Amino acid sequence: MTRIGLPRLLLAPAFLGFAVIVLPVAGLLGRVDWAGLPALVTSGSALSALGLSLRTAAFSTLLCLLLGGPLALVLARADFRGLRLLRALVLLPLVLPPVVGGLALLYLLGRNGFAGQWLDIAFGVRLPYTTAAVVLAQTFVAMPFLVVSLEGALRTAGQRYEAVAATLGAGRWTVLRRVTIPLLLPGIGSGVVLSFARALGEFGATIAFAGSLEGTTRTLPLEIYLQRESDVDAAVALSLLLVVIAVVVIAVARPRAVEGLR
Amino acid sequence: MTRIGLPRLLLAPAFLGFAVIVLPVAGLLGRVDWAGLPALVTSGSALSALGLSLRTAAFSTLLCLLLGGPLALVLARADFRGLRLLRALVLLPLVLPPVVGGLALLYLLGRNGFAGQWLDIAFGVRLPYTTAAVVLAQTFVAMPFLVVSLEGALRTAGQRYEAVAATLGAGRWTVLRRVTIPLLLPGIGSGVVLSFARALGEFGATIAFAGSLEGTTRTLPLEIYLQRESDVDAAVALSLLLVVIAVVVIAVARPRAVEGLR
Amino acid sequence: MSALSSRFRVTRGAFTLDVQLDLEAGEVVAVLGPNGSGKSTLMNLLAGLLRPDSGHLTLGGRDLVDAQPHQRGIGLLAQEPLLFPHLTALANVEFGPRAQRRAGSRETALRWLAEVDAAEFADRRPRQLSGGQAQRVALARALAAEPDLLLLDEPLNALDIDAAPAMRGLLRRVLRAQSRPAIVVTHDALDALVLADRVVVLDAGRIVEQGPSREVLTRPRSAFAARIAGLNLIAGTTVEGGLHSDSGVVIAGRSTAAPGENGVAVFSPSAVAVHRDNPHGSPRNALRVRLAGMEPRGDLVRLRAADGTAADITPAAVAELGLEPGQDVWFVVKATEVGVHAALGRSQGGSWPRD
Amino acid sequence: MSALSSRFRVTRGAFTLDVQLDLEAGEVVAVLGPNGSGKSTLMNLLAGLLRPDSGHLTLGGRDLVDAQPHQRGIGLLAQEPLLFPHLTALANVEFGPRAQRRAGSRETALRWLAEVDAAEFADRRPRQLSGGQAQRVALARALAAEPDLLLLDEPLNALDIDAAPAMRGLLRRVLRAQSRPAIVVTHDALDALVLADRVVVLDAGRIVEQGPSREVLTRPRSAFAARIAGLNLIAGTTVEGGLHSDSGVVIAGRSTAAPGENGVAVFSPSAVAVHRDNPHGSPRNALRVRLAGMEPRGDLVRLRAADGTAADITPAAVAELGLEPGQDVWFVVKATEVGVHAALGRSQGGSWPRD
Amino acid sequence: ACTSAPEQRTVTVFAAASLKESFTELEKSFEGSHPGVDVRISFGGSSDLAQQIVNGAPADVFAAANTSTMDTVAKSDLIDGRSEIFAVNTLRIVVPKGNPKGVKSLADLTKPGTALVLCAPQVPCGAATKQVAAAAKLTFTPVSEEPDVRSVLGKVGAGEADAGLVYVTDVLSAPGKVEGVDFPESADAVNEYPLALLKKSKQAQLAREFAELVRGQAGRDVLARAGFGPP
Ligand SMILES: Nc1ncnc2c1ncn2[C@@H]1O[C@H](COP(=O)(O)OP(=O)(O)OP(=O)(O)O)[C@@H](O)[C@H]1O
Ligand SMILES: Nc1ncnc2c1ncn2[C@@H]1O[C@H](COP(=O)(O)OP(=O)(O)OP(=O)(O)O)[C@@H](O)[C@H]1O
Ligand code: MOO
Ligand SMILES: [Mg+2]
Ligand SMILES: [Mg+2]
Repeated sequence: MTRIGLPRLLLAPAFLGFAVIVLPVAGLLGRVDWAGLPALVTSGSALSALGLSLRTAAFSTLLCLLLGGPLALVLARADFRGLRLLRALVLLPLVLPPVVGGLALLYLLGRNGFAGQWLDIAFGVRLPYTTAAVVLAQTFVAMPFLVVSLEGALRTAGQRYEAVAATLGAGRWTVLRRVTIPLLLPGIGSGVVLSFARALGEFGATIAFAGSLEGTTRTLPLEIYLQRESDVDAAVALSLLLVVIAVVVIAVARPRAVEGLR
Repeated sequence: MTRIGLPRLLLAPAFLGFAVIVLPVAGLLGRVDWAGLPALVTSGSALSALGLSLRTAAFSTLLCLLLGGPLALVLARADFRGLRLLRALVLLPLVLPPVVGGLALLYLLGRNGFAGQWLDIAFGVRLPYTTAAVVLAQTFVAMPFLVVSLEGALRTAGQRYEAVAATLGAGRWTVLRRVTIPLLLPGIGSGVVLSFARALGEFGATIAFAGSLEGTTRTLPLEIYLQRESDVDAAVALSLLLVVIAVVVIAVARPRAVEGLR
Repeated sequence: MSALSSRFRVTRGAFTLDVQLDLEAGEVVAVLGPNGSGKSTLMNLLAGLLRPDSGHLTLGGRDLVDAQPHQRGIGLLAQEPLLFPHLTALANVEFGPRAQRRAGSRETALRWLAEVDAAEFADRRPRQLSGGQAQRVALARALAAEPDLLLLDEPLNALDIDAAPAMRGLLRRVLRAQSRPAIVVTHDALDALVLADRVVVLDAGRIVEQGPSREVLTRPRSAFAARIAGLNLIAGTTVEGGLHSDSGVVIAGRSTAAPGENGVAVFSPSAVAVHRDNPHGSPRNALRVRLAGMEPRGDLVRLRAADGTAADITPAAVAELGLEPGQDVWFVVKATEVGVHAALGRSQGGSWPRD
Repeated sequence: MSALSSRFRVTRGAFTLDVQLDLEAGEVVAVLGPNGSGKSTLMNLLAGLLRPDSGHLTLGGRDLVDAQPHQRGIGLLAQEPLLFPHLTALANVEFGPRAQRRAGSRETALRWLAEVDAAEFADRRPRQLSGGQAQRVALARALAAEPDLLLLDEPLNALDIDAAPAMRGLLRRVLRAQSRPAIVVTHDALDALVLADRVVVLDAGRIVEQGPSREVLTRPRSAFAARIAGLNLIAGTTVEGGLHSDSGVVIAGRSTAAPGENGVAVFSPSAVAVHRDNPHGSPRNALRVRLAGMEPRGDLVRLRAADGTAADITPAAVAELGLEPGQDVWFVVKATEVGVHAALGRSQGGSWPRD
Repeated sequence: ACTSAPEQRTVTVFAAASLKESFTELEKSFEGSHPGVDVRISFGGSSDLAQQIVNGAPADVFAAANTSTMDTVAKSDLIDGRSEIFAVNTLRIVVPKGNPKGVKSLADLTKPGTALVLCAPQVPCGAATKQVAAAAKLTFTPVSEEPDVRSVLGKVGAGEADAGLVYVTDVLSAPGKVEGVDFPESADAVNEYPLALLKKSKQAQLAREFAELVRGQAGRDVLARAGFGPP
């Protein structure tokens, strides 16, 4: 089928929107000290922060998918009293200033925290100042992005094909695996991109909950923030590294399938 | 039609996901100094910050919708070389640390910035340190959320009904207004919620680009940040105010229609 | 004990469905009825896609009223094909067997695709299929799932003049070969006759008539059945080129059945010519009957013979021939107007409730 | 100059469509063809929903080959109803008039809803409609848009035994009343006869046959047209209770037309009984014809009269009557077997190319 | 000079976030003594503020938390005259209330099992920390190197760290949650707060008067109450 054309006039706001996003970043490029860049970018602390960022963000995106995916399904498909409230509560981390979110995690899982004490006694596990804390902080802030965008996609998709699958004798898991998820791929793609990006850029909750120790908890945003104190231009250059990495990862990882099946 | 049931076992990760989001916030509640709260929350600076936050976030969400909506349509429906690159570029503000994003805006629109000089000479307009700058900073960071979630929803929805509308003689605008947008409402709902939440919580880009002047640019997250300098507990209490407001606004504003039409 | 026992009551807006429907093992029921009479609603209730306000449902002794759709073993070919858009035609057909973890699911799927004459589309996506091709693949998908109860909602829709009879023949073979019951929704009396033991006529959410297919369609009591029927049926045993009727007459016709089977000869009342004397013309079938009744039927007159056979002729012809009840006349019908089909043996004496 | 002039070539996977189709002002063309022959593809090309690899398209003098669908003034009722799920039935029908900013769009929509006998569903959403009800609303929506060229892809699908003839009648009235051309895709020869001036038979993406409806269906040259037709047609002028044929005979039949119109009498060759002498039975129509030819046709023999009328009888009857070409015989057909329909006047002498 | 123009005049002050309490108080008193004058203070990280000023922010007065950020502004030739130090801040050991680990000296911070949180060396308080460590010939192994001093305070206040090094002013700002422990080496690392008037100012006179208030006795009193030392 041919695509139905868009009104030409829409190109104007679309272009403006694009400009709002891209022009400032383009402006940054002009400020970069290209000569000093290689040294800066390959410095031990930058590379260690970058590696840590990619690892933790990937891991927390996975967590978001494994926990947030089911949550989105329940919110979109279940039907019980109080569902509307639940749906609003899921938005909490979106509005909480990230630093406060980090404090909340600290109050819960820190050594004086209710859950933290229990974890410590029961398993000898202490979360703060560990890489696991970084992942948790990122998961906390990024999960709502996955949940909300997935829930929207689930509602748009409807349930007709799932009903067909059930009448063919497919159990709930089979329906989920072979019908719901494949049909939802574009939505999952968007959700994963959003939550990965949010996790990668996460700063406030990480600093409050996990601290900032090179190699363990100092992700690239933390490194950039620190760098900024002494050398703003170096910080800008590092951010561009972050941006390039993220865009490459996303462009490569977002499979073609996601870009629209039908 | 009955809803096709979900596998029961999914409830476990869904519940866990929900706990990750809600438990830390619940933990915060225990820390709040309820006695001091009313005075704190009704202080002039808190109220002024809250009002400013709500106004700017509402305005920038509108901007996101007006510019980002068309952008999402173009990205989802147009077909030209370089579209994949464009799609990746739109994600830039997602990964850029917000403070760096604010710097980028400052470099572009500040007094020495390329566009800033032009605006100043041509219109006598200076953006930084104005409420407009807050809106711009929020729009910059929030727009990708709208664009990405809308684009996903557009792909899931397909174009069959738009084709029908065109054969009934509906021009592109009519198709957009009477078919595309109504069918997209759940996706628009998700996108608006995400970008409103992101705008409301925006801190880094605002402080870097717009500064922190009470009544003009000091939004609630900035007020909370400052409050933290003197009293962490007061800051936490203020954040809860932010959270409550946001959840109420979203729960009220998200029309029922959005919750699934079919 | 019947294989399927069901009773549903459900209200959707201004429409209320209130139906009791039982099927015996292996019985095939055709559901007829006007648009909006509740046929698809009934199918959805049986399949578990719609929850009744009240009712019960047992299939093969299992109580299914609270069962999820996938636990019921009830397959539904819905009114729209709804092929999974992300799967090829083959994968669509394979879906049921795989979901049920049956061995050899691929071979099963290939076989069914071939049965519906769609083997060449195996690797196509649904959006690459024409309407009729998609309908055939959907039929294969429903059959391959081998449910305990098969529901077919207008299965021959959108099929062309070659495909429709072929699929009808396929369905007949499949439904007769198995001991599992099935329900077919259709707007075509021929489907009811060829495929079903029994006909249920729905109107405005209620069963207005039911009974063995041939009985309902020859002696319709509801307006709708009367309109959809318009056919004479004579039961007997098939012979070469015709049917040996239970009353001992041989009726020549175009046979679709092998000789020696239970069968029916089917022809329209409007195909019957009436003569006072045996005309000895080309028409092969001249049945001597006694006129039992005459009734106006639209702009025609329906003559009803004592054995139930009907003939529709114009009032002018009635006048010209001077016909009156009690007379012996010849009902003459060309062999080419008579279809002889195998009948499902069990349809003779069902145990369904008659109102 | 023709109202529509089009030629398309497009390849989709292994399938290639290559069709040239011209319509005169007000002409109605029926497109017949097996499943997958390219009928829907052709409709999508005309509507602008599919881009041809090459071709041209002009409608009413406007060159539309690069026009967007909404600029073409070509309306399409697709094979699936695809009612807008977020709008009521009424708003669906009103969509076209409103999109075109026509005054009184609501009244227009209400009128069309009433025409398709769906006024009572005005406020319902599509998911609250049955399959046949949705199909009727979709038909009303297509008609209310009043396009310059109307494309109907299997418009009578899913309709019940009462609704189908009613909608066919409605379409006939609408299509005849306007001077705008239309194309109807169908699997039913009756639709072609009742609705269309001309028939185009597609097979595997090519036009294998075309011509005036009655001509193609009485003297089919393609295998598919032959199978779909199977009908005798006699042209003439309608009279009370029948047709006065162009050759001067009055044929009694069940008439759907007012007297005095151009019309056709339609009956199946298998409904024709053959007699050596005038039988004077109930059948009202006895036509004296000279046998021109005899050909086997499956398990039957088709007798062809010199005037083209056909009769299908069994070989046994041929033997019994001792028939041979050149003989004068009586073709006898009951009035109830003959349908008399008004024919679209223009169909007599079209100017389309014949291959 | 007594014109009847009731016009509202505005002085814009850019001040380091750590000055929030003190400068808010000074703002009130300045506005009290200068009717019709509105003092607007933008608080933020010193380096953010410096960037903004370099990029054209309409500031009249800049009060930074370290001299290096002030240098950034000076390099851009935006300072009217010279910057002057108006306050100093020194480091103090901070421990949770009750001092559960019994920290008494800088050396106690190196004890194993003591969760220590410090400022990262890149930021002013971290640089100061480095100086005292060098002076005391100690090597710290912190569990976290925070990017700002408030994060150190936050972790200790929440009981997640057993000790940290922060400014005297920070210890005073969280009474009831943390305690301070003095140590002699703190004198080796004094953090200086410079203040400058900016060239582009449209209210140079008012700006000068505000700067005088800060540097004068009233200012010193307010700053001293917050824990700042005199220059
Ligand atoms: N959600 C609903 N709300 C109100 N009425 C409904 C709803 N769903 C179905 N109906 C009505 O219920 C009746 C039965 O619908 P159903 O689909 O069962 O008809 P059907 O017999 O299958 O008709 P068709 O031959 O057209 O497919 C129809 O009159 C329809 O309008
Ligand atoms: N995207 C595609 N890729 C490959 N083949 C396609 C594609 N779309 C359609 N076809 C094939 O093109 C042929 C024509 O399809 P079309 O839908 O036009 O058939 P149709 O004549 O409308 O049939 P029906 O009577 O079943 O509706 C079919 O054989 C179909 O399988
Ligand atoms: O400018 Mo700061 O926040 O006191 O280091
Ligand atoms: Mg139905
Ligand atoms: Mg088709």
